[in-house]
This record gives sequence, structure tokens and C-alpha cells, in this order.
Amino acid sequence: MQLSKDDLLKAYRIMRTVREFEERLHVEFATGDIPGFVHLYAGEEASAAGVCMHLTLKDKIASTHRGHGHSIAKGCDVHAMMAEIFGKASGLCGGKGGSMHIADLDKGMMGANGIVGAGSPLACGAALAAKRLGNGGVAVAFVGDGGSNQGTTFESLNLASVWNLPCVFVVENNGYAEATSSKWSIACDDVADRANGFGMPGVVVDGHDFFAVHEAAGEAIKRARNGEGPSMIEVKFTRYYGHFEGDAQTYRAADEIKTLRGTKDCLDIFAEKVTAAALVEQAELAAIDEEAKALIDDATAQARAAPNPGAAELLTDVYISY
Amino acid sequence: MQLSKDDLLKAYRIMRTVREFEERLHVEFATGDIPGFVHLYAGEEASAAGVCMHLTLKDKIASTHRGHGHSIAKGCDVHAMMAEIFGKASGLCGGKGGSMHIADLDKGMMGANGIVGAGSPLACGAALAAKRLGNGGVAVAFVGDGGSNQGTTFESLNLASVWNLPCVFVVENNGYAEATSSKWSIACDDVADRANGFGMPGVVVDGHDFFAVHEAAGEAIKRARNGEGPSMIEVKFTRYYGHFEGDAQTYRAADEIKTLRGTKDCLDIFAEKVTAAALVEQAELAAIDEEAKALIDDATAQARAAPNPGAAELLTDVYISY
Amino acid sequence: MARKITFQQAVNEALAQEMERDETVVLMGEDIAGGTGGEGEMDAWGGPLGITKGLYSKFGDRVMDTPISESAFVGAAVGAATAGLRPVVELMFIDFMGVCFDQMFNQAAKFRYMFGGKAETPVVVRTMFGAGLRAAAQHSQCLYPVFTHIPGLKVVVPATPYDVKGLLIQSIRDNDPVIFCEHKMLYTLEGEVPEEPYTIPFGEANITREGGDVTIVTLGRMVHIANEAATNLAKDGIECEVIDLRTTSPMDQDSILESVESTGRLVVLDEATPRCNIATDISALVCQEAFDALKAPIRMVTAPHVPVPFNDTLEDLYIPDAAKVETAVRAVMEHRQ
Amino acid sequence: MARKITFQQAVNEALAQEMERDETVVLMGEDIAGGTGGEGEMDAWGGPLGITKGLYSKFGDRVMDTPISESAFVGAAVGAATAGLRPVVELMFIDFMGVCFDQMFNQAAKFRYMFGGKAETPVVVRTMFGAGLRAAAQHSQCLYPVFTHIPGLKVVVPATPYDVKGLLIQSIRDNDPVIFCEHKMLYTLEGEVPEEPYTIPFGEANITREGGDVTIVTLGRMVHIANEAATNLAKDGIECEVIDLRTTSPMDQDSILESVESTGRLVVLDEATPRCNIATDISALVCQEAFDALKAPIRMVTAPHVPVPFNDTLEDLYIPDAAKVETAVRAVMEHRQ
Ligand SMILES: Cc1ncc(C[n+]2csc(CCOP(=O)(O)OP(=O)(O)O)c2C)c(N)n1
Ligand SMILES: Cc1ncc(C[n+]2csc(CCOP(=O)(O)OP(=O)(O)O)c2C)c(N)n1
Ligand SMILES: [Mg+2]
Ligand SMILES: [Mg+2]
Repeated sequence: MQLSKDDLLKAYRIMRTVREFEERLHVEFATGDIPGFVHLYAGEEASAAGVCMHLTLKDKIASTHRGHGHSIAKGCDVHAMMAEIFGKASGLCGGKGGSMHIADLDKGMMGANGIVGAGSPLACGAALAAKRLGNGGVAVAFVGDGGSNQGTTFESLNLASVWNLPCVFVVENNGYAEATSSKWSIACDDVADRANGFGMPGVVVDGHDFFAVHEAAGEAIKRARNGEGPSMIEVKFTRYYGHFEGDAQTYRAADEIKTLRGTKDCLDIFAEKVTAAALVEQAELAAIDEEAKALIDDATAQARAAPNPGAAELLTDVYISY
Repeated sequence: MQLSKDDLLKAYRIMRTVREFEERLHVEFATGDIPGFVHLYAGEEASAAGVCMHLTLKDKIASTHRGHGHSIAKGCDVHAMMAEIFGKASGLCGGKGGSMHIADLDKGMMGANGIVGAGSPLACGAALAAKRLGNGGVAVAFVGDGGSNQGTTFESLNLASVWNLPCVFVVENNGYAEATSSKWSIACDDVADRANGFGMPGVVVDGHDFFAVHEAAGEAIKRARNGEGPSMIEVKFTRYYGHFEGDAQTYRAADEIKTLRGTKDCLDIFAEKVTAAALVEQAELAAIDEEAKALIDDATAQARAAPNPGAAELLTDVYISY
Repeated sequence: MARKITFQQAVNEALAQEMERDETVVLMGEDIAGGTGGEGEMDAWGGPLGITKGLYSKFGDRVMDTPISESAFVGAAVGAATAGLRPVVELMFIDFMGVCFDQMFNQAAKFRYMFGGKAETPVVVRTMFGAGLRAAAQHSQCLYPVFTHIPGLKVVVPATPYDVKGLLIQSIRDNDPVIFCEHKMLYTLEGEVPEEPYTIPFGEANITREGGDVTIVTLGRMVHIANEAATNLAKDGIECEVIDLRTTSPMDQDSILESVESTGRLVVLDEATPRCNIATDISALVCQEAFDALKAPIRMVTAPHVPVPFNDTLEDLYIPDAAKVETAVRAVMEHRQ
Repeated sequence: MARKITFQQAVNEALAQEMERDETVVLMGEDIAGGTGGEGEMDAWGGPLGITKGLYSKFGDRVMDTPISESAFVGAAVGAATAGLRPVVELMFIDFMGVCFDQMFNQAAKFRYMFGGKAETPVVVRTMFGAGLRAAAQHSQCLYPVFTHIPGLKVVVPATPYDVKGLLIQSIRDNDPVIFCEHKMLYTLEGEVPEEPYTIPFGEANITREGGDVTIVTLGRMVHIANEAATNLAKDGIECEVIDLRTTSPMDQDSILESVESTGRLVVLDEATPRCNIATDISALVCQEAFDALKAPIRMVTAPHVPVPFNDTLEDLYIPDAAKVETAVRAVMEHRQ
């Protein structure tokens, strides 16, 4: 299906915003001012954008430890995200969650997750709720290649099928789980090969190509919305940075990232396609680039300047009533 | 491969002993003298026998809650098993384990298991040990159809493949997990369909036919012994009794068991085949029947007469040193 | 008063009444209906002990059987709870938490805090615990101390048919994640239970017997053991105050402390194994907060630090009984400072 | 004496020396080598913090990377331990036990008992715990109270480079399942460590400071907080005896009781959240077994009953510090009976 110009610009804006967000975090982390673990999504933008472009507020996503891209694509406030990553009171989670726990349930973002594989059951639950409440919503579980080997994920695939849930499993195969190659850790060629055994269609798509992801996701989500059950999409690409910030990545081939960044960057490919097809002008994209940069500049400055949560916050938000 | 007459008699003896053991337990349980939960293996004998006939002491099996058949086939002492099920001091586990925890590590029987799916990782471990110690051993995980949906099982399939372990997964699909049909709970036609996704061959065999199981198991075990990695065998059959003793089984079609028992009993089929082929005489089988009955008579009488463990036993056997 | 029903019927009734009241209440678990996918009867089981039997027939697909995939379906209950349902999920035996604990303690329990107070996760995990059924080491544990340890979880351990109904309804209406622990030996216990729905608030202990000499704090099935011991001791003129905690998180510290302030003597009775359990928790609380009131050492009566044995004689020795409680009470009574 | 190395180097050295000594010792875990299946360097990580780095280069395929499948590989370690190996398996963060706890507490911990004393399961689960790294609620928990609760497990919580080496070697040689808890904030701590292999027996606490006024019992990273507090208090003439438990199961009850018999005052310092934790366990023990020696209420210093917050200011408030210990010690000193 052909996207409208608005949609094309929106998609590009999402991807560029994520890229800018992550590139900035890479720099900011190096200053030592960001606490804890930070896992960057740079290089993988087409997945979050391609999938979430199909979703509205009633739809939910369950994310991973590498969740910034999903969050932005699902509509989380970028300022509040940045503040959260700096641990500030103005953060999306009041500074209590950090990068690994960014969530905004009102936006249908059920949370990044520090436990690999934990998102899939949660997405099944959201899909069940949508089904029972009859609100037409779907749920998407983002799972890494590493996370696809977690028992929780396998069980969820089966559960989603036997309960016929409006759920889509997006396996983001970026080639590595930490320092381990997915070629080794997954005992078949493609994770998508496993989908059949769980009674659902599974496809492999080129994660450098927004349009490929967008199309596959559209079909899977349509299927889910129509009550035809779950699907799996395996998105293949690479991450541009280490597993977490600080990772020297000696487990990778010397020029692996450089080559991919140079030849297969999802933003470059997108820009080339839409300008070559004369759907969008280069200047329009450049304007978005500028706006994204300004947005992240501002978010970073505000996050840095924001106050820490007050000491009393330590003890709040554990229970609603106790 | 053709079995020797000795082997045929041995196979029959195992199956008959298991059957006799289970039929007796069904009767004994009704007296109220057997404590706890008892899950009978009657109807499934060809699986335990067909697989374990290939195994020797250096090979290990990890069993399930429905473990009597596996235990007998792997060589556990029948008297000690019966005493264990009655909870007596002379039991295989001193009366501390009961039906659900029968084990004899010296015989390579790693334990029945009260946790569905827990055996598969343990079998991977035994296979790893065999591989590292270079003793030529293999490990077999018996898993139910229900247990095949447990995350531990999926993870183990993948782990066994990526570590290239001498491990065989025998999925005993008896049609039900408790009161739930495997046709519903497993989101594909055959569990064996999933094997490919885990990088291993998977076959379906008729579990009423000892020879079918024996042949498939022989291939898988040979493959494992040769260092060619894990396999899955799905054995299809039915259980003759309820999930546990006391189960009214209203979830089954009215004549389901009666029909299968009448037409597809593994002992009948075996007897018919070997006598028709003039490999064994009916009288030889009848003699085994008698011996099995006498053995179980004796084991039951002894188990009933045996003393309870002494009170001091409550506190022993927790640690080797503490 | 009033109608007598069993603990088990009270559980069933609470579920039915809440499902009638609130469309968003759904049940899930292994064979909580039973018969799914088969050719025989549907609603064939109601769980292995028949506790939920009949609910499928009343509520149809709001009562969902599951594959044997606890981490998926407990997690699904948790996820659904953040998305508008009020799932009550059955973990058949508490001992099975080892395959799905993450979804309870890292997910459900922590969402609200990690998300800065913006999550509500009204999920109830009903689960069967305790020794006595000759079910051996993997089907007889207590484990509520583990749940109690975890901030963000509420933990309920009812002792009577009346309480189980009121506490279960409260659990379902509560907006935090609740682990609801049903002792398997209590299911057949009868007691007076009002027909209409009612709630019992969390964190309010039940003083099942008043007495001025010794306080016995306990929970679950042990409440009945404590009452039995107290009855026996009363014959010798020793008056025990028996406190049934009802919930361990939140816990009614005030009732405990008040009682000990007046009796000066405490015995804590806990079926769980002895390390880091509720008995130690309460002993520590009292020793810190009511030390000056104590006239004697606190004594704990618990299971020993061993797995649950299968053999019935051994299992009976394993479970704390009235005799052990009486010995402990007499010991604290005899203590001279 | 002697060579100084870090806690982290001591862990690595213990593993290397035991692997040299005993062919059946194997390691497994996620990226404990790192680089498996890739085109770059092998042994690239040694775990996320580099603790096991270099061992793959020394021992080859006895150091096994795993898929992200904790229940399978922890279970495999348990199974292998019953079959002739001595696996040391790394559970990267203790917080991940939620996906594999069954294999530890229902399998490894119970085999020996369930099988009537006929099983030996010499498996070690090494795991990283504790707050301080801004790793938030799912990567910062203590959770050793949960393991301590379980009969059949041994639980080790070392505090110094010297101890971590001796206790890890003991754990590997021990024939029971051991959960070995390494505090993530201790890895860079330096201390004197002998080059040759040595063992420290389980159940023997270490008195890191003698003193006659107040006993402080603690473990793990908190040992250093206790020592800091004791040093500060000594300036005011308050002499604390600091007991480092080293292992919580078995636990050195004698040393605790002996010390309290002489000081009459106890503060228990535990980084874990407060319910059913080691602080309550020890308070309860002392209140039962050494009540008459107590001159003041026992005070517990612990984390609050909340998940671990991400923000650094909040996390610093979450973690017990010397000031809180000093306040508790002064309170028990000031108590008048
Ligand atoms: C249950 C669990 N096991 C291990 C980890 C540690 N861990 C965090 S991210 C990660 C790798 C995940 O790989 P993948 O799923 O491919 O996602 P990616 O990082 O490549 O996006 C691991 C092992 C964890 N957080 N949770
Ligand atoms: C983790 C876990 N979940 C649930 C159970 C309860 N349970 C015991 S046996 C069983 C059914 C197992 O079905 P299957 O694997 O097909 O084996 P079968 O009983 O048919 O031999 C269930 C659900 C359990 N023991 N452990
Ligand atoms: Mg990856
Ligand atoms: Mg079955």
C-alpha cells in the first residue's frame, strides 16, 4: 500500500528523531553524566517506525532493554524520555526507571524491560485485553534475536496461537545478543523458520528498508485486527553501537559496522527512495533533520538542567494502597 | 535392525512388567493405602521400552511425573519402586520421594519430576557431561505433550542443538495434559513439526507399535552417540487411566480408551507380531506374563509389609555437609 | 446466622460473584475449566481439585484454560491487568513459581515504581500451598515468605471460609498485584459464610482468641493448630491470644505489637521452613519495636530446614502441630528473667 | 605479606586454579567468554564486567557461552553435576533468577532429599547482586534471603577479595549446590590475596572488628559500611564487634550468639529489603537463643520495602549507609531497661 506524503514525512521524522536521540546519548554517555546501562537503537530505526506507523493509541507494544526507538515511535514524549535517562524528576518515570524501564501506558508503550524475553507474555496479555474488551486493538512484542531463545518467548508464541490473540511478534535480529552471534545462538537459519511450528506465519524482512518492514507489519497487524491470529516478523539489520555504551565490540569483524552504515543505513535508503520517486524533496527531509536536532538539543539541555527527584520519592509509588 | 530373540523377550518383559505394575497400582490406590498423587503409564509402555532398550548404564534419562515406565525400562528395582510408592523405608528413595520422585542415579535414571518440563534441561546437562567426559553416553529427555509447551523444553531443544549434545527428546504425546487436549494446546499439527526450527530432525511414530518406537529411537540414539547432535521423536498413543488416580476423565469421548485398548494395545500388537513371525512362541510370552505378575505380587506384598522410615529420617539427606 | 459452606466453595463463590459484578474479571490457568479441545465434557475439572468447577459453564470464555506455559500465561495476566482487565490467574501449586516468578516479582511487582507511579496492575495470582497431602517436596511448600520479601506484591494467606471469600473479593478489587495463597488442606473446611459479597481489608489481622498470657501469631492452616493448642493450654490455665495475620504484606504490625505489649510473651507459628520466614519477620519486628514489653524469649515454631518428605509419618512430623506449640508456649511461660 | 589484587581478579583466579586442578570443572553462562559464532575476537567479554575474561583462552571449550536461555543452561549445569561434572554456571544478575529458579530450588536443592540421600549435585551458581550501579529495579536486588529460605541450597555472600577466592574454591569443591552471590560494587575492591589456592569453610563467620559494646552482624558489601560506622563510633568511645557472616546458609549461629552474650546489644545490617530477610532471621535467632543477654532492642538497618530506584540520589538513599548504622548503634547504646 502506498503511503501518503504525510506518512512518509512522519516515518522519516520518527527515524531521524530516534537516530538523533541515540547519537546524542552516545556522546552524552561518554561525559559520565548518564547513570546505569544504556542500550542504543541506532541502525534499527526502520523496525520501530515501520511497525508503529500502523499503530494507534489503543494498540500496545511491549519493548526490550533497547527500547528508545520503540518508545519514540509509539509516541512517548522525547523530552520526558531524555530526562528519564538522566534520572530526573521530570523524566517519564520520575527518574525511577531510567533507560531500561521507560514506559508510558497512556501511549500504549508497556515498558522497556530489563529482563530479556519478558515482554512477550505481557504483549499476549495486552492482546487478550484488546480482544476481550473488543476495542479493536492489537499488541506488538518486540524481541531481540537473543530474546527469541528465551522460554518466555516460545511459550508466548504458542499461547498467542492457541488463544488466537491479536498479537504480532517482531523479532529484531541485529546479529548479536551482547557479544554472541545470532548465527550461533539460534539453531536454525532464520528465527522466522520457527513461526510455523507455532501455527503462525513468519517472514524475514530487510530491516534497513523501512518499506519492507512497513509492508510486512501492515499485513501482520491487519491479520491480527481481523481476528486471524498472531504473526511473526523477523527484521534483520545491525546495531551501530555496542551492546551497551562502553562495549568495545571486539567480537565483531573490523569493518562490519562501518560497511553497513555506509551502504545500508535505513535513513539514507529511505531518503534516496522517496526523493528518487519524487515523493518528497530533499529539502523537506533536511528540515526534519534540523528540527530533530533542535528537539534533541533542547531535550538534552532541559534534562541536564532538571532537578533530581526529591528524597521523599524513594518511598512513593510502590503500591496504590498499602 | 532385527532384534535378537533375547531382546524381543526382554522388550516384552519390560512392557509387561510396567503394565502389571501400573494395573496393580490402580487397584492398590483404590484401597486408600497409597499416599499422594499417582500417575499411571499404562498404555504407553512401548515408548519407555522402545527407547530404553538402546540404553546402557552409562546413558541417562530424565523422566516426568508419569515415570514408572521409564524407571522400570531403565532398570530400576521393581521392589524398591513399589516400596517407594507406598512411602516405605525400603523404597528406592527411602520413602522420601514417592511416585513423583523415583530416581536411581546409579541406573542412569535421573528422576521422575514433579515439575512439568524440568527434565529437559537436566538431560542436556547429562548429555553435556557424557560429551565432556567422553564416555560415549547419551541422554534422553522424556517430555509429555503438555510439557512440550513449557519454556524449559523449548530452550533445551535449542541449547542441545547449539551445543551439539548427544541428547534425544522423546515427546510422549498421549493426547492430553491433564484434562486438556494436545490438539488444542499445541499450535501445530505435530510436536515433531517444531524440531526443524531447533535444528534437529523430528519424527512422529506410532506409540502402540514397539518396533516403530524402537527403530526411531535407535536412529536418534545412534546419531547422538556419533556426535551428530540431538533429535526429537514424537510418540503418539493414549493413556489408559486418568491423569492421576481419581480422575473421572469426563473430558474424553465415551469409548476412547476402550476402543484403543481393544484395538491398539502395545502388548497385544507386539505379541501378535512376534508370534505371527514365529520369532517367539505364545507360551514364552505367557510365561513372562506369569513371572511379571508374580514379581508385582511379591513387590506389592513386601511394600505393604515394609516399615515406615524412622522419625530421624526427617532431618537427614538435605546436605552432604552443613 | 448462617449458611455453612466449605473453604473451597467460598473461593468459587467469590470468583463467581466478582465475575458477575465486573465484566473485566477473567480467569486463566491450567484446566481451571478442563476439557478444552477434547471430545468429552467441557468444564470437566475446575482445576485438579475442582475449586473453579462450574465457572466455565457460567461465564464461558472468560474462564480460559491454558497450555502448560506458566511464564506466558501468568505474564499475560500481568499484561492484561495493565490494559483494562482484572485477571485472576491460577498457578496450580505455589511450588511452580520457579518457572514464572519473573513475571510476578520483576514485572507486576515493580511496574508502578519503575514507571514513576503511572501503572496499575490489578492482577491476582491464586495458588495452592502447604504440606499435608503427601504430595512431596515439589508440591507442598509454603513459599509465601519469598513473596512477602518482594516490595510491590501483596500477599494473602486466608485461614477460614469466611476470610477466604472476603479476602479474595478484596484481592480482585484491589489495584495492586496480589498473591493469594490457599492452603490445600483447608479446602474442605466448613464455616459460616454470608451469601452476599463482602470484602475484608488487607493488613487487618483477626484475633481468633483473646488471652492475657501469651500471644501466638500465625497464619493459614496454622491458625487452627494454634487454636487447638490454645484450647488445650486453657485447661491448664494458660490463656493465649491467637492472632491470624490474614495478610503478610501488608501486615498488621499494630495488632501484633499491642498484643505483645499486654502479654509480654510471644510464640510465632509458621508452617514455612525456618530461615527468613514469617516467624523470623515477626520475631524481629517485636524484638525491635516491643522489646521492653517482652518477659521471655520469643519462640518460633516452624517446619524444619528440610524439603517436605513424601512418607506420611515423616510429613506429619514435618508439619508443626499443637503439641509443639504447647511446648513452646509452656517454655515462654516458664521463663524467669 | 602479600600481593594485592581486586575482588574481581580473585574470582577469576579461583576459577582458573580450580579448573587447572580438576578437569571436571566447567563454566557456562551468557558471554562468559563472548564472541561465540562471530567473526571478531573470541573471549571478547568475560561476562558484561569482564570477570571471567581470559578463562576461555586458557581452557577452551570448558568455558561455554550459552544462548539466552537461563532455565536450560542452569538446568543443564544441575543435570551435569549429577553426572560427573562440577559446573560453575553464571547467572549474570541475581535478578534473573525469576526465569530459572525452578532448576535451583526444586531440582538442585531437593534431589538429595527426594532421592533418599543418593544424589550429589556439586553445582555452583555464581551471580551478581546488589545496588549501587544505577542499574534500577531489575538489576540491583539482593535476593539472597530467598535462596537462604530454601533447604538444600548453600548461600555464600563474600565481602573481600581474600574471602571471595577462598569461598569460591570451597564452593566448587563442595558437594552440595551453592549459590555464590558477588556484590557488583565490590569487584574493584583491592585486598591481600595469597597466590596459592585455599578454602574458607562454610558456616564460619569472620569477626572483622572486635568490640565489647555492640555487635553488628552483616554481610557482603555492608561489611565495609559496618566497619566504617564502627570506626566512626570508636571515636566516641563506642566499641563495635563486626561480624561478617560470609555464608547465610549454613550460618555461623555460634559466633553471633557468643558475641551478643558478651555485648548484650545487636544491630543487624542487611542490604536486602526488610521483610523476611537476613536481618529478621538473625534478630529472631538472637531473640530466641540469647534473649537474656540482650540489654536493648535489636535494631535492623536495611533497605526500605521498595524496588531499587534508578536515580542516583534516590539509590544512595536506598542503600544503608554508615550514618544509618551509627544512628542504630547509638539508639541501642542509649536504651535504658
Ligand atoms: C533474563 C535475562 N537474561 C540475560 C540478560 C542480560 N542481557 C541483557 S540484553 C542481553 C542481550 C539481548 O540480546 P537480543 O535479545 O538480541 O537484543 P539486543 O541487545 O541485540 O537488542 C542480555 C543477555 C537479561 N537482561 N535478562
Ligand atoms: C510447571 C508445572 N506446571 C503444571 C504442573 C501440573 N501438572 C502436572 S502433570 C500435568 C500435565 C502434563 O501433561 P503432559 O506433559 O502431556 O504429560 P502426561 O500427564 O500426559 O503424561 C500438569 C499440568 C506441574 N506439575 N508443573
Ligand atoms: Mg540482538
Ligand atoms: Mg500428555
